Amino acid sequence: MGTATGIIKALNSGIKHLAIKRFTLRYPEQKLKFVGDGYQYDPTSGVGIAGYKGRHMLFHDKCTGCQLCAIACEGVAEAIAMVKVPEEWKHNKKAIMPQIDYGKCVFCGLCVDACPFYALYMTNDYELSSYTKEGLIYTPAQLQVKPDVQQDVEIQIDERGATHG
Amino acid sequence: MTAKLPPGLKLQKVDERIMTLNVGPQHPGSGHMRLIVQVDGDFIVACDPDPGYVHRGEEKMAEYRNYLFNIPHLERPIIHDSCNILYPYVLAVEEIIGAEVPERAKYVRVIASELNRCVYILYWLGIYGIFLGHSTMFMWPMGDRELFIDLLEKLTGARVTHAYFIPGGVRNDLPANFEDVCLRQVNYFEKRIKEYADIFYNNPILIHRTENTGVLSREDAIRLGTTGSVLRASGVDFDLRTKEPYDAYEELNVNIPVLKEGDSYARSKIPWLDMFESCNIIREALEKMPKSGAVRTKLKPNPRGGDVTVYKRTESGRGSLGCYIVSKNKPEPYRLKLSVPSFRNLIALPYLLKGEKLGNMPAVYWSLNYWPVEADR
Amino acid sequence: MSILAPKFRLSYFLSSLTDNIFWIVVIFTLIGLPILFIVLFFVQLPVYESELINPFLTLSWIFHPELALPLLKAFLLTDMFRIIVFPGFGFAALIAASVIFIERKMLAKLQLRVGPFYCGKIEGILQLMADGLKLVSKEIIIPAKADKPIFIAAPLLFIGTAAAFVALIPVAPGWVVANIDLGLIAVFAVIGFFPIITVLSSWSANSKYPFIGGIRALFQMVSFEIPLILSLLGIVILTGTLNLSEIVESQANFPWIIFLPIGAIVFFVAMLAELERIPFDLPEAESEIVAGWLTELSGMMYGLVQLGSYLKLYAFAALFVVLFLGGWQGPVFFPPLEETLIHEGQTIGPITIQTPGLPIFSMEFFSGVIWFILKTAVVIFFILLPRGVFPRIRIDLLLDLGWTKLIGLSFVNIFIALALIYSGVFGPGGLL
Amino acid sequence: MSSDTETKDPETKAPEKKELPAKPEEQLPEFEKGLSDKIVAKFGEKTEVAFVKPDRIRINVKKEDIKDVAIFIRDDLGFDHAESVAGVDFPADKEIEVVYHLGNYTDPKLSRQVLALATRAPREDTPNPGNDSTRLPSLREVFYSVEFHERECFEMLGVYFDGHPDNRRLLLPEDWADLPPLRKDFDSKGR
Repeated sequence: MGTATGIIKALNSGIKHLAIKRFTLRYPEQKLKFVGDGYQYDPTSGVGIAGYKGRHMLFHDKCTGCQLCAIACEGVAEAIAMVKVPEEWKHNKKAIMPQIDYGKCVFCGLCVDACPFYALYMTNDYELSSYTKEGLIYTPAQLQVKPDVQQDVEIQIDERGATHG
Repeated sequence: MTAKLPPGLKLQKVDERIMTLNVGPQHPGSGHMRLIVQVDGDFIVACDPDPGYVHRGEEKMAEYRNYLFNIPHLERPIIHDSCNILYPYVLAVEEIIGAEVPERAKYVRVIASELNRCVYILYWLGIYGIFLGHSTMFMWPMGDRELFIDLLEKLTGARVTHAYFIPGGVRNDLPANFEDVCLRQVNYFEKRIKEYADIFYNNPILIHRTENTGVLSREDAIRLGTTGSVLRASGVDFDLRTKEPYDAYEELNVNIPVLKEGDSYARSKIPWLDMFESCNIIREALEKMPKSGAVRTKLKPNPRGGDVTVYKRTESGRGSLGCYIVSKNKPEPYRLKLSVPSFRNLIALPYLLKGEKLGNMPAVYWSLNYWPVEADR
Repeated sequence: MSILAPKFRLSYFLSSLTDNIFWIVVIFTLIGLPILFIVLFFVQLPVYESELINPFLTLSWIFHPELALPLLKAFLLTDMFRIIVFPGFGFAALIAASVIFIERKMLAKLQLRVGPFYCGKIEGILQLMADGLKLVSKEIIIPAKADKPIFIAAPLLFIGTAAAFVALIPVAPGWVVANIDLGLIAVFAVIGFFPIITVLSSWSANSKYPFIGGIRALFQMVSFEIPLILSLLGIVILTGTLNLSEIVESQANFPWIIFLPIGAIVFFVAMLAELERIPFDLPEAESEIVAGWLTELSGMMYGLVQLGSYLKLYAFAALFVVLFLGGWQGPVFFPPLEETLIHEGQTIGPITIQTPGLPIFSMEFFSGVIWFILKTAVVIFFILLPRGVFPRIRIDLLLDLGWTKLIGLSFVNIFIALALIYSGVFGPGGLL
Repeated sequence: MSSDTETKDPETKAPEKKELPAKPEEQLPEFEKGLSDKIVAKFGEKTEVAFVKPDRIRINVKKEDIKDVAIFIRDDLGFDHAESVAGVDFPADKEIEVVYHLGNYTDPKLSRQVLALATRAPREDTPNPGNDSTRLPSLREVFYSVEFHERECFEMLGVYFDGHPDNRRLLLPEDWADLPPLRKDFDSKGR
């Protein structure tokens, strides 16, 4: 009786899995660990550095206001707008810097590729929710802040199955 | 009944036995599309698929953006297989602008593509499970998918829409220690999908239920131009990874699973066997990959092609995916056409559902490896 | 995790508390007390120290610990208690609720996930309450062209029928709501109501998917009632009685599953089909016909049907236990309560509780109920397990299974029973 | 490439790839050449071989002949299914091109090959899909698999396929009353 053995095998497999560890990542308490500090781009070699594509981080001392990130975003999401900043840097004559609307951003990272001065990085911060749409628009001052992330959970594999540690 | 109808409307004489069901888009068993199903008792008399619910004109959008900026939005039609939908596009653009791909990048692409294929197949399998009322087969693939999502996230920096392939290579090199993590998780995953056999694929109820339903003969599969798992389940050994190997597949050893039955059971089994093959390919590619080297050639800014037309095709998670680009000396494609496998498989649906039982509808429909969003583009 | 609401004010909080208390008091005085009085007028009250207790006395005595006890004792012996609380609806509903919770946690464990987790701090134990609250607070939407009286009545009928089914199950010796001689026939009669209610509900909804689901349910239930009934004939032949309590007592030495395993399997499969559990959940097949005959039910109407179906699940599992696993029979495995505790009472602080003659403190009762619940839990586990393991079956396979295989097997079962009788193993002058 | 984005790049770099189609006369791949030669030998003047590249052949035919050529390709060359039907709008030529990409599943020699069969239909400036001169004979009788592709082509470019059994809308909404959207004069607003 192939049918009977099949049914018994299936039931047995079901009962066996009652003893296997749960795989669920309990998100707000646990956060997955990522590689590196986020996606960065090396303009000299033309290759990116692997990392999570989360919220951007802008280095004010490197940004020249060349608008290349805004031009890159124009064809993708139109999330980047160049705004006036009060700071006056020698290399940023126009005193404009990107302002990113995370309601539109698709986190493709092409703006990071476009920046020739290492001024725009992506970070591991992905918790960007806000009560208002205005809250999603990050000004250059907000983008300057390095996010404080506590992500330490990794997938662990042992005899009793895989878990999120 | 006696009320006068407004002008322009006519009462239709319908056979009273026949009931028309609108399956979708708000139906749990349809996805983002509508199937107009006419049933006579428990038998389906006719089925008229009505896709287009999520049509967003990707092909038209592509005519306004240059070859690079097309990348993030061209992967939107199927975010679970985004590396594979970009693959033919990237190959075609490389031919148009004449870019060379470094050897290491070819292997990285193959690895990303195979990882992504598994991610897609697991998602598909989860939905196939829940369509057949098997909730465990929904949860297990969704959980195991996390292993590959995690790998792709380490590799590309995004969980679903990777935007990883780029004309001339890939966006970034492998992160440190990636090979070990990848091997560990792939090996564990292979052990894991073997456990699907007892509970799902060898389950007698599933076999009784899906065997001999929606049988697509070999001749019909060829005539209807189906592709991917549908074609291979009908006994046609056709997979572009072996038939027209691109990138690093030429050097890799690929064994394509082929089944002869052509019913929904075989169609659902092919992707499962494919995942074993993907694991082998990933392991082999990790081994054969050059340990160092460039992964991306520098392109000119804003590259533009000549006055050529290019048709490239690759094997995605659902079947062969073609990309036809007409270039007219511009940085943007003049016309971009994606010949997507879901759309090609859709034609088999009304053909297969005619005369089937209503209870078989989800099994046949989803076994076609059909992704509504991709079909609509 | 838990932070105060951003606009928290202590004064608002306190005023909301006093508001709540005020309304609770008002509602209790206006509604609760009259209802209590009405109930007390109909309950047969005991004579205590040569004084016939009336409802007013009851209300005043109920707060006195020593005087309340005879009242409680009297109440425990009433039919009302049996119907509402112990072997009847309350007990069954409690088990049904725990079944829902256990089902979710078990399925989650099988599927390597967590299941309800956050509601109620301990592994989501209050999830069911939250779901119930949600269902209660939801709007009930009735389709415009539905036959409203029948449509509204169907869930009530469903849960009523399920409760009637529960009433026939003996839980412990003497503890059954309706101990009738034709118990098994009554069970079949009650089961026969379910397809009618299903069809009524689905027809009155005037919608396509409920209609298909209702027809499917009708097919399924009718075709599986026959093997369900036939598979029990073996037991009736062997015991010679239709009374469920007597059937339990006939299994004092061995449960019937030892001699009639085929009957037990047939009954179990037919039971799964009657319960519309996976793999036989065709009437609610989600991917084919949305939610089957439940499609148009919303809010608490859906909640009632769900509660009814879990009551039904408990009742069927209990019926299986009663018929095949020997009901409350089982060895007493814990030491009996001390006599002094029963007769002289237990001192808790300033008061002494004396419980002479309380029916629930007999050894028989305790052991019986525990065995019964344990056996029912095992059966329920096997009812729940297929949900994680099997896909849904198709309607033609289902009917084929019901009409050919199961009926054939149940005849085999009857022949086994007859063979046992004629070979002299059972019956008058038999070996056992 | 540090910046993918300098849109105002000098146009002088553009014509570098322009001579691609002119070059490859001497190194035409043999097998593909044989296939195209067969078609030329059968139909002669009626067909025009646009290019023969490794694994790819493209043949332009007039719309009157496309059915015959398609039947020949199916029966004698062995291409058994159509992979895609792509319509391309050429407002400058006042024509709409429809390209059938044909492939083969069974023959291992042919399975690498994709034969593009292109034809052109006249284009009208004020289209009235289905009722104007933008018509082509349908290849649905020849290659069954073009059924949905031709339906898509009809709604996206307004090319009516004569002989198609089911020329209805497929992807676009039922109330679409604008131009066929893949025509070049349909401007997608906001890109």
